[in-house]
Amino acid sequence: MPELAGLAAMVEAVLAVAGDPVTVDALVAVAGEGVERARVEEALEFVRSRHEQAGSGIRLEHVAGGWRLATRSEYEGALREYLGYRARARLSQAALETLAVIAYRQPVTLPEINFLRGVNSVAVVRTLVERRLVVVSGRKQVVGTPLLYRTSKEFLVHFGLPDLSALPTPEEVEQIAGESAVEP
Amino acid sequence: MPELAGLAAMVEAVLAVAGDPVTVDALVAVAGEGVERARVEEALEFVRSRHEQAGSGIRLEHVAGGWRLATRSEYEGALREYLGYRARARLSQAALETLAVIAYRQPVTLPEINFLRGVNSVAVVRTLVERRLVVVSGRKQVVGTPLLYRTSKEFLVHFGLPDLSALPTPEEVEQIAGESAVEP
Amino acid sequence: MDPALVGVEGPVRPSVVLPVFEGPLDLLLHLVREEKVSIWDIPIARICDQYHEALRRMEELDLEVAGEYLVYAAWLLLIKSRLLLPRHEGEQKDPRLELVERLAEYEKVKAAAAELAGLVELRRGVERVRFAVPPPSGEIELDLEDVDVLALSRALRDVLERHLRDHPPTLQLEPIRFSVREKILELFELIRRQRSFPLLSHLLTRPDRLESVTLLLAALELQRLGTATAHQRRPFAEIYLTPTGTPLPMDALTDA
Repeated sequence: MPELAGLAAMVEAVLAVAGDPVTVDALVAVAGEGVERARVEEALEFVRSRHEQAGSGIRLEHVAGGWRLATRSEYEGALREYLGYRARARLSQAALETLAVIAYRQPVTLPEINFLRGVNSVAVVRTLVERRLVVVSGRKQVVGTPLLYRTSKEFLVHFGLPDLSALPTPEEVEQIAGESAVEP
Repeated sequence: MPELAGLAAMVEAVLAVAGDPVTVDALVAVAGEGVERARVEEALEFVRSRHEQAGSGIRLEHVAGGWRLATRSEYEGALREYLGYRARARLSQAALETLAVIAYRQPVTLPEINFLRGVNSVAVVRTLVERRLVVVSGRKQVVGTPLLYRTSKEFLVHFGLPDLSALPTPEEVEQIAGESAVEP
Repeated sequence: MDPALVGVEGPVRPSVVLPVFEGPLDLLLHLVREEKVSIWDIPIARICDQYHEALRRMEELDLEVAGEYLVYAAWLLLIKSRLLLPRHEGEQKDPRLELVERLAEYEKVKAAAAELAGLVELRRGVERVRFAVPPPSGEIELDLEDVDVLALSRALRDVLERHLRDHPPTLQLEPIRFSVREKILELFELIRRQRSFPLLSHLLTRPDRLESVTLLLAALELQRLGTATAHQRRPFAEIYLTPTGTPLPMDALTDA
């Protein structure tokens, strides 16, 4: 039954990019003219049974009046493990902002970072230190003698900079990064 | 071989959640102790061949130094229908030329791009930076210390390349350039 | 691959079709290909004339002709004139060489761009899968590998803009150095002595702008009190302040 397999593959492709549950009606509409509802339901059953076989980490589930592809619950541990692994190779927007403040204003104290960002950044600074992008470089001689932070050698290597003076100037950012309003 | 099937299912679940390409190293780390790299590669092959069978709308692909699940191009029509306006914007001729210069000469400066193309390309570079296809990778140590540009990981994903060495070689490109000169 | 064509229809003349070019090199390459010759053997005189003709047509069609096109036009003329001159002894280099080398490089860029376009074409319909698993935090995370200095500087700009929004600069008040009351008395003394006092010249020659402003307020106050009148013969001419004879009501002078 090659025709059903083709329809099943199309249904699976749509479900794979949808993320949210898709109703049978929507799938019938996408399948185009001449494809009956019963046929689409057969295709869904085809996809479902294909993923019941050994070696599939995916399953088709019926939720909230629609169908969606989801991972099998057995692999929750592995997924958590992976998300943790990925987090170590990524920077959150908060981390990027904090790194930017430290890079351009160094050496700088935590109260100064908090003042500029408007939020307490202690956890983010700790993460940046753990990831060796930021290091402590002494204390500021003011009340409370807070720690001073600056960027590390690894920071320069990662961004391909010979030294800190090579950071882009505001003019260069204006020229190349343009207005942030352009982005959706 | 139930053990391999189990590992394959786990790998598939991780890839389904990741969306972005996942390196074999990351998969080995997630698989936990006692699982060798070769075994993970076997599991990837298991997932790949399972999706080659009829009825699958997705496939395993090797892009940007990792592996990811993506939809099959056969179902473009259905996806466009379902996703509607969310389809990707196409790259202009100017963008493709600029990207070609950056891809083959990287890291390269804006003046170098302008010289090769014969026109000021600052606006095009800005678009490419906004679309995350191009990133800055330091400065050139010449007069004016201009910023250097290189292609990003997103570039490799967009063009379906495992790495930069998968680009057509300069010799291949030269041959095409020669051919097009003969037949106007 | 032909460049996209733009059709422009005139009301009387037949429609003119001119390809859209990516720059002077693109236009030159097009002209050389139309001649069906190798770029290493450019008939420079003919190409030069055709290039100028193309620019003329672009201007006629009101297409914006970028400065780069004019630079190449001048360069082509220079090469053409050099070829007409007899070569000096020992001068072996073909004046066309640099142009040819640039065209050859650009031809490679175009071929590479076509290759990339082909790769993208193969990727149509290939979309990343998005499974219904919420990310660990709602925040957008960036792949460290692709975080560059521009992203960093942009982040700083965002922080500073937000900071400025949350902490708008407070209005700076200058200490009061001149009082209107003091200036009223000063002006009254001046008009009593001079009868017709050139107010505008006086205002324009004060070293301190704040003093001029205070003086103007004082002059207006004098008229309000009926102690002085101002007149000007034509716009921008001198303004004269003359006393009316009414004495200055000292009690009306608030401590401004």
